Amino acid sequence: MTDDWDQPDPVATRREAEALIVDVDGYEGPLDLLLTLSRSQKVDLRRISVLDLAEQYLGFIERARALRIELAADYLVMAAWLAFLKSRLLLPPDPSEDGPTGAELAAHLAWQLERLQAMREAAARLMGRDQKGRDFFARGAPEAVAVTRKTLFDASLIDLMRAYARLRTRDEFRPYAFDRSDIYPYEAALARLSALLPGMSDWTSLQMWLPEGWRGAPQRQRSAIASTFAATLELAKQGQIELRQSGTFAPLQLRPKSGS
Amino acid sequence: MPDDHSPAAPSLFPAPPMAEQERMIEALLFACAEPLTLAQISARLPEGCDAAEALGHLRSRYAGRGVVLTRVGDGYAMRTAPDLGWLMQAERVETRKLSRAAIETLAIIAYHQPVTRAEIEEIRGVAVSRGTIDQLLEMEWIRLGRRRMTPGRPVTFVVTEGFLDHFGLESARDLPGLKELREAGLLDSRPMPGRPSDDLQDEDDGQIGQSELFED
Amino acid sequence: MPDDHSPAAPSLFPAPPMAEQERMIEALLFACAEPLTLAQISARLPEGCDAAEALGHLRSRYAGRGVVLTRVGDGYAMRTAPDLGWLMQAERVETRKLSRAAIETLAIIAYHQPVTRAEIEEIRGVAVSRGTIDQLLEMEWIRLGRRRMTPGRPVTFVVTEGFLDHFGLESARDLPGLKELREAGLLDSRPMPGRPSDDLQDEDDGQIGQSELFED
Repeated sequence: MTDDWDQPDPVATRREAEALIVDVDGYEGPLDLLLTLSRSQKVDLRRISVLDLAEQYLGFIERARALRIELAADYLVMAAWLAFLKSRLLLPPDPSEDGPTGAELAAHLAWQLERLQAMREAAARLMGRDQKGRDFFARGAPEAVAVTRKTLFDASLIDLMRAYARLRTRDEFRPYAFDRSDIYPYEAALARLSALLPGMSDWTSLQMWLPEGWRGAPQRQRSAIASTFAATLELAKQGQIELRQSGTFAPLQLRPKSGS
Repeated sequence: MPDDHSPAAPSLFPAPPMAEQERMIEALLFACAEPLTLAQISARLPEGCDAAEALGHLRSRYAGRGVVLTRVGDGYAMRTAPDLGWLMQAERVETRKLSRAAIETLAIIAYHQPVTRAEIEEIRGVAVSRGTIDQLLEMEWIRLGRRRMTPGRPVTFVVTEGFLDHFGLESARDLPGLKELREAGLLDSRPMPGRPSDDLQDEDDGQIGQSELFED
Repeated sequence: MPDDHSPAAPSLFPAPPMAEQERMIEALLFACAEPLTLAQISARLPEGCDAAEALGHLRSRYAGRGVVLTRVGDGYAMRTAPDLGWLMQAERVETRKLSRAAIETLAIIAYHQPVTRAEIEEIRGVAVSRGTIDQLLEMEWIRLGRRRMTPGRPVTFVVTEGFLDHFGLESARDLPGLKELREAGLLDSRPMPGRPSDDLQDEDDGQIGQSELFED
């Protein structure tokens, strides 16, 4: 079939796609791309047709999409905005709608492009100036006649800012330590329970064994119950006490094991 | 001083003759690689000297020579004449290559100062990448200006005397094309039509800052 | 000038006028770190120049000035006139970087002023030696602020005008906050995994701290 021969050369297609990727990478954002596209109009930026420019940009984005090139979000945001601008420019203004007119928005965009262009030219002119150490020179052998020796300590702003940043960064990485004032340690519960055990004889509720000052505030009480419960398990394991519970969620009771 | 013969503070010794004052300043400026301010020069001269006048004499003496007296911001320095740069090939110092983004950022700071990071990004249409500002600060070509009195009180950036010295500028007012850019309205900060308030406030502030820096 | 029309070696271009040769040597001797020999000077001038003669002219031009053309070994160099050596006496300064302890202490004072010694120690996590504070006081980068109205009435420290001047700041409140440091790439920390809220809080804290400190 000769049809196959009409298909575009896959290699050429791929090359074209790659060229576009390179191009998109080569632009510093949507504004830079717009400025580059605007050059094809070959007019003063003040007389540029923003409508044409919007068409070109949208066309560029379409091509990129057709080639399945991943575009950064800001390129798509600009495309959406230009599509909106295009509709404003094409449709007769709706008197009931407030907000800026298409012409105002277009003028602003043209001005932004002109400003970016102007800054690029200013940057080029700046770098084209005579520069110290390249076109003109400072004294090659600055004289510092030694007699009085004075040590001057120096630091630059960047040193200062880095020092502060370093301090604050270290703070962020300070190991997490929680507030221990409301925590009743397991070791304390075990020691307390062991000490009180000889004075007990019959079944008593676990609640009774909570230390003074740990029965009020719920947070403190929770911690004390947990620690004391853990301590009773340890003592039961050691064979010093017996534990019982009449049903699920019923109060836990304990007593010393006879013979211990 | 209107009258040289009755100095405000009586001194034990008369001030050296003007030609001698000129010699002293010549020696001082030759010895220093960095610019010296009028105050720094005066502080090193004997009492009763008129450093400003002596500097004027020195400047005309060196006009057209291989070494010239230049003004850098508030300071003065001796520098080789720019047309002789080719002779000093061996003395050239390779400065770190600046990226295009860094060069543009530098130009925007110079022409729009004091300028916030957000404004730089607005003008370039892209985020200022990590390290760009850092690099310019490290080269001591830019420094922090006053915080902007807008919500968030963002920091601003301005160019330094080191920047002026490097590019042979007497002051930020002498930036090439500054007047034309201003007249063309390209240094204004115009909010996007339909965007309200805090941008306008920004604009006012920006203009105050500009006039402070650029007007005499 | 003996004879400009018959140079020793025929050259495609005529040698520059003697006044121009003098300018060139002036610039060369100014910019070079080492003394230059006659041969070195000749090698760097355009063809057909008479370095010896130009040097002679230059030498008489500088006779009696604040800077003189002197012979150093085989070479020539510009040097301060011997009678003005005293002007350069204060010039001899040895610049050393501030120690890490000192720069950190200084940063804390700048960001948190007025701040007590105990607070500095709390932020740094280590004791601040007497010498560190003394050094900063001596450099006149910090000074004593008001006493804190807390038990013991501890002294506080604040930064000075000299500090602002050295770091090119208009005021301490122009220092970038934590968030801005991070945006500028000076703070590379990432939030710790699983602790995003904490990190945000930290950031806020920094800002609240700043505004509390600096609002008047």
